[in-house]
Amino acid sequence: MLEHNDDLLRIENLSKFFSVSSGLFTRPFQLKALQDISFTVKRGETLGIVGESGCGKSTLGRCILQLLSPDEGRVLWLGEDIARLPEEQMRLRRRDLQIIFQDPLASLNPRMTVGEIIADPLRTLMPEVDAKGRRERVIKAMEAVGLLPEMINRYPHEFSGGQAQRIGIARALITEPKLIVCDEPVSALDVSVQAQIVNLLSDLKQQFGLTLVFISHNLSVVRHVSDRILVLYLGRVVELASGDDLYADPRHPYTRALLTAVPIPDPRRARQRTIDGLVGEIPSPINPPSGCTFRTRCRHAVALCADKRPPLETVDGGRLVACHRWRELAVTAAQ
Amino acid sequence: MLGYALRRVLSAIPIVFITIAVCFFILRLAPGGPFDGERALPPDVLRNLREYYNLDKPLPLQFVDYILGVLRGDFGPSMVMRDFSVARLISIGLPFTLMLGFAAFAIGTAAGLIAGALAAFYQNKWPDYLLVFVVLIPLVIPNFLMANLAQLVFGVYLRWLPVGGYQPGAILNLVMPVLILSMPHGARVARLTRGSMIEVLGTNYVRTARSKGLGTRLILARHAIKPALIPVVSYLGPGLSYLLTGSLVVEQVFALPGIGKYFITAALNRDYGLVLGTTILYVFIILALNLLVDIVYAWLDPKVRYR
Amino acid sequence: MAGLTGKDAVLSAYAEALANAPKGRSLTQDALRRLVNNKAALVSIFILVAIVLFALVGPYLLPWSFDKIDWAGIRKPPDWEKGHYFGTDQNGRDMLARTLQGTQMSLIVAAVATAVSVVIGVVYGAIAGYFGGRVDALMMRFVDIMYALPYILFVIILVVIFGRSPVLLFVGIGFLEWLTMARIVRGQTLTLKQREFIEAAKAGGAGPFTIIFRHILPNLTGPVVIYATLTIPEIIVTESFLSYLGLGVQEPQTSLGTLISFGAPVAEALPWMLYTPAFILVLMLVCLSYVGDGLRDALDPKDR
Amino acid sequence: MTNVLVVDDLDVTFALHQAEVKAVSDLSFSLAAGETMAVVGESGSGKSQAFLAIMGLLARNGRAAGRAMLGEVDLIGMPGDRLDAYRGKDIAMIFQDPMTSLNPSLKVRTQLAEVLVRHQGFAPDKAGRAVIEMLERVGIPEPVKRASAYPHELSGGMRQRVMIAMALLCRPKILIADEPTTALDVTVQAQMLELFKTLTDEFGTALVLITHDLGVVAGVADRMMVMYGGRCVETGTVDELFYDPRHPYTLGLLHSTPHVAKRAQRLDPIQGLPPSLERLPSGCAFHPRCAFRFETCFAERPQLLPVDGGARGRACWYQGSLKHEEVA
Amino acid sequence: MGAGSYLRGVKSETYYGKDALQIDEIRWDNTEDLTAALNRYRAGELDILTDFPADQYKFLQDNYPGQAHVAPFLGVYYYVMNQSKAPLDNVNVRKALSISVLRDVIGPDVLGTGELPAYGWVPPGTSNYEGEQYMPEWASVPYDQRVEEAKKLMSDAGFTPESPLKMQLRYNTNENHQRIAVAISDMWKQIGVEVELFNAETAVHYDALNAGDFQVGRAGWLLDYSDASNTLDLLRTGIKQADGTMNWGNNYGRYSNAKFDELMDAAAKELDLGKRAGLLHEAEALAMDEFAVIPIYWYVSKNVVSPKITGFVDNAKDINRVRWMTKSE
Repeated sequence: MLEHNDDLLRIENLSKFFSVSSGLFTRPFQLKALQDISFTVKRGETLGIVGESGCGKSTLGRCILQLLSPDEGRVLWLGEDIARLPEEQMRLRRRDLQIIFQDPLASLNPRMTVGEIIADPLRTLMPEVDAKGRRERVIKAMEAVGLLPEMINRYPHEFSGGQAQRIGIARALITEPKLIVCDEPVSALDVSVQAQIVNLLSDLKQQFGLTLVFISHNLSVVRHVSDRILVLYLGRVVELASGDDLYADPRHPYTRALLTAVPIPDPRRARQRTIDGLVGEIPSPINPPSGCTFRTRCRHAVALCADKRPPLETVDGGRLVACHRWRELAVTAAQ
Repeated sequence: MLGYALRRVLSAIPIVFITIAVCFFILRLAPGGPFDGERALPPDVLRNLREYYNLDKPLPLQFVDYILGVLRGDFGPSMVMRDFSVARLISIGLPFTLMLGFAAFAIGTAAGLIAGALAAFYQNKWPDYLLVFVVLIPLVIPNFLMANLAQLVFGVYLRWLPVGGYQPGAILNLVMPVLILSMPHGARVARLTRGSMIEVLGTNYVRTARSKGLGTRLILARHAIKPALIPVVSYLGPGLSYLLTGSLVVEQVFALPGIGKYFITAALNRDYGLVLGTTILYVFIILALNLLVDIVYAWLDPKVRYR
Repeated sequence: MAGLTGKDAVLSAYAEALANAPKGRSLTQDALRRLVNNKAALVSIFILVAIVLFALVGPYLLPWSFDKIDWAGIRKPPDWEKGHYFGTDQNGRDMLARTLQGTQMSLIVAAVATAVSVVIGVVYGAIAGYFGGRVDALMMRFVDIMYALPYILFVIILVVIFGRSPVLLFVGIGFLEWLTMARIVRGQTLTLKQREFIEAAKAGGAGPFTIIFRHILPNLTGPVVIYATLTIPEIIVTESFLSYLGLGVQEPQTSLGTLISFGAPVAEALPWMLYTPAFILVLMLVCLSYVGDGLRDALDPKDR
Repeated sequence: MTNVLVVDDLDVTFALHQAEVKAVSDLSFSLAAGETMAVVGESGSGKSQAFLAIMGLLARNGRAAGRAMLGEVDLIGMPGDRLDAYRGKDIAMIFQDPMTSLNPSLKVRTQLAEVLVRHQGFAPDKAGRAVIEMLERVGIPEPVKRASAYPHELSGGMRQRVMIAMALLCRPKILIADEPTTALDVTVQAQMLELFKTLTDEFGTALVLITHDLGVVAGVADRMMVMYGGRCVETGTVDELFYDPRHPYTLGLLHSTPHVAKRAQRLDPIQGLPPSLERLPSGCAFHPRCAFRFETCFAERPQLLPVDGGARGRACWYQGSLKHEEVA
Repeated sequence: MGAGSYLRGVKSETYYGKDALQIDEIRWDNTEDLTAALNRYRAGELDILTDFPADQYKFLQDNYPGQAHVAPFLGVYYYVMNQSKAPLDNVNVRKALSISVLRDVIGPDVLGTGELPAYGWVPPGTSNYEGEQYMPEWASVPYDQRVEEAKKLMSDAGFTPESPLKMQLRYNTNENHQRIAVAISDMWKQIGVEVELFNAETAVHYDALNAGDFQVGRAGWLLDYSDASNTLDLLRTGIKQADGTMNWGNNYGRYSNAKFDELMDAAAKELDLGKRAGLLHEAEALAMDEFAVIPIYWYVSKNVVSPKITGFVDNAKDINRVRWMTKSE
């Protein structure tokens, strides 16, 4: 990690546990949502985070913004650790850190007008801006995301899914943040509207010099928008690489399986490829398998995988991979 | 399951204790005492009475004595009906009130379930509108008015049914009281059943059942009834306890020998012993019923697990 | 960075103009429009408004006031010349005047008691629901205990300790109705808390109480209104039960419950003492029930 | 190939407060035995409502018109109880959300056995063995243990397998799958699509796969139908529509779908908002968003006409070529 | 309190006059609700009712002539005034309050069962009380004149309809008490008295009266035995207790007049009934002239007797022995 200075965000050994109590008297047991997560986000970059349900990607997004405070590890924002920061101090930094949600309508308070929703973060984070100033900023934000300012007094239920998501984006822009976490921003939208929002996000990134963390279970969308992609499985990092490297030369068996499983809109290629399908179901996060948590579904699992957790190795040019046998498998894949 | 039931019983003890404490001290706050009557008692007689009923000691002491007494099963004497102990008074009337309450509960619940299911099934058609209106009547007419009118019409004018009083075996005397007591309960059960049945009929799994070509009757019986009962069952607990304690009006108008009236008149006459006795009984009934409801819950909704 | 801070005259003028941009149709207006389409609810609302107006304005139009004794007209059937349109009671007071006054009192008792139960219930439920964990468990345990107490006993003792003032009836009954409201609000708050717009507010730096009052409470109006319309009939019937026990409103004031509890025993001998108040009470409760059902369908998010 | 299902002029209308809304208009198509047809469309395109109408599962305020011939029997308008003889036996349906499509208070075995008892005349106790066999066939590990479990004890993928088992118990001629894998993870979805292919081939069942994901269509379907605003705008084989789309909407969809294999610089989305069924645009419903529109498109609605005289169909006035950019 | 809701009495074999008894079994049915009791009577389930709702008297007379028995009964219904506090310690105020009550209306109209107005303290028909019954002269003055005099008395004491005497009238929960309280408070309004009615249960009501925590309260006294001293003793001055408190017994109004006490002591010691009656009369007149209490009406016994029963004789003590009765089928 050479260029230290333009690291906007650095996550070091972050872990997050949830205690699930099953009854009034029984001892609650620990659900390990995230374990020992480390990665950096560079200024102006779009980092994709992909993984299946239960892999902890949404939890990770909330830990970045301190909506959930991590149990272990550090979250360095501009070099300063904001993990477990008391809320009043965190509030000063929230201007630079915003979030966009998956369900457009559920992320907007149905009882507030569009203008009030977009201006809401200003009330608490930038009190110095007066009411007139707030409305001017709202109008500029609405124009930026392609909404008609005339709709400022409308209510969320009067908008389609795509438009409602634009309101959410405008709200995230209003305090001119440096980094926006997008948690499944397009998953709830129709294909045509999805494309519009994807394009909008990349335009805004240029226009406002943003850095994005793009979380999704849809590998095709993540592949399209991201510079680098982080792959999570059951709360652990399994691989991190640039989009092209990840697709051309997937090193972790899970990444490979993911890539073959993603449906591609091209009948001929779809018919040729063989599915490197996985075996069995995703294990329950309550008691994950010992050693490498992917071993129960991995074709190449050996005894070593069961008794020792694979270290997260940093390899050529900043790629990360966590698998004992990735080098062997890379060789056999090449033949 | 047993472990859970035991835990529930243990957690009930503090509730009963707090209830008794709250009642005990609140009663003392109320002005007037059990010995204030038309004839002012001479002071020395009054002093003896207070001593006899242990009222002269400081309150906390009285409370401790009372609790110890209750643990021994001695609920103390009734301070107004002096030649009866609370336990005896309750034991005389309780069987009758329980019979009245359970009969009304059974009829009301059965009628309510049927009416509710029918109204849901014929939603927004004439049977639904008719049932919704009919079910409304017992909820809008105060029960003492219903009792008086019923007594006048069926008892005095038409003479179909005896007007009041009761001796063992006189079933006919119970017809009117049980019906009048059961109607409000039945109405509430009907409204609850209609609402939850409509919701269940709109669920995905009922749509799946229809897509499997199962006939309407089979869908209702096997797929709809059990889930629809869940919200209804949670009302049946408090519903039954209200019936067991709310039979004052019916007992008074039809001159029936139950303990319904004790819940109210004891408080009016400041019969401290009887009030506490009935309150403890009431709390036990509610707690027992709530436990019963939870157990039935588990049978209805397998997701509810008891470790 | 061509951000949002660039200030210019055109923008501020435009902002000014947009202050009164076309208003959207809020959820409430949406619900009201649907409520109006529900014929039964609409008719019921008219009847209720008529009753309230009649109860408020009526007394001034009637020749007799509710507490004026007509010594010559004790227990008289309806008689138009003397102005006793619906007859007189055992004290020679005009039944119509007393029914109107009774309606006023019953409405006041119901309204205030419902308000008390709504305020306590909503705040209590919202706090328990929002903070969750130990706070929630403790608060809900207290509610369970209150449910187990014989609630009629409390009202009697309250009435007895403080005398039969109507104010006490409101607070007494209202105080005991908030339990169910608290449970409903707690349940709603738990679901609302998971909604993403709450997390968005947190990301916007909002503190717990801002979130409760700006984001959670406004979204509770649906269930709260529905339950309130259910509470009103309950309270009116409870008040009539208390009057039956002689714990009702203090003379010469009266309430529908008191009038009916006097009229019921003499239903045959002096029928006019019963049918006037009974008709108004039943009509009011039926209408309230239909309005309640109408509101539930109108505010039900499913069929939006 | 004999057709197992022929649908002519299917209309589905819903009575809302004042207005009547047409969710499906003049839909005609036929389904050959053993064929897999994909029905593609965005939300509000009417793709689900059409097949719910055929199954007689419309909501209370919905009404269907037209014909849907299952062999010689017309399913549209048939009363529920007569329809029950065919539903679950000759034509079956599975739905999107596995979490809520199974009855939470009944064991898995009960919900499967009742189909056999109803249609195959099995004695209630004997149906157990056939159920276990079917569960194994759809790839559920420890079928005996799972059969006596309750739905909430199974994972999403497992529950969808139970739904497939339930639908295929009576070896129906037609299986309608409404977004069966949308709620599943990518890896589980891949396994599920595999299962669909092998089972429908093995049982010779005609599969109708309703989805909005073109990737899924490419992998599974033989023929496909694109729906927009309640109407069918283009039909044909999968290869024809993917490599030589003849309707601007189909083209737009293809350009809007990101492709994991190659990273296009920018997606080329369809502009504007999806249509609202209450206020459908005049003429061709797609004209507000169409790059190739001209006056006729505003005025008249294009009919679904054959393309180059073949089995393909399209409903568009524009005759020119759409290929200004090759879809590799 | 048997398993049913009644008590059963059976003819005992050892009773000397058992042959003369026409009725061999009695069932006492305990019904609190008077209306319910009347309904059961009308349905033929009960033969005799020892009370009936006053409102139904006219209805019974029209539809069941002769079956409702209303007869004078040794008891007085009165209002007591707390003389230990101003302004009720002023005899003129008490006089104004008493004379402004139109007693002739209470029995026949307000109650409906025609109770006779009471001006004295010893009910008519009380034994060993020969001599002319106490009747104050203002009783015969026309009512509107009495109202004028009462108004004058009240204005002398400083109370006018504009700045009225604000006073609380306590009564225990009962339909009849309420109706009378409403009627009298309306009568007192004319003479500048604003009454706040305060209804409370029996226990609370009498607790307040004993404690003197009231201004005007409703009370009633049924004679234990037929002798004038039984009511007059109520007005004796209280006895000082060891701990310094005064035990006023049932003298809620705290009326205290040494001359009255002397007369009562003298009467208690007097053996000659005639002379004793004279002393008691003198005491009654003394107390009544000082308006110790406001007597309102003499109680009546209310019974309903089925025509099938013979031998039911109304009497002042309302005691009706079943042994003198016969029941024809």
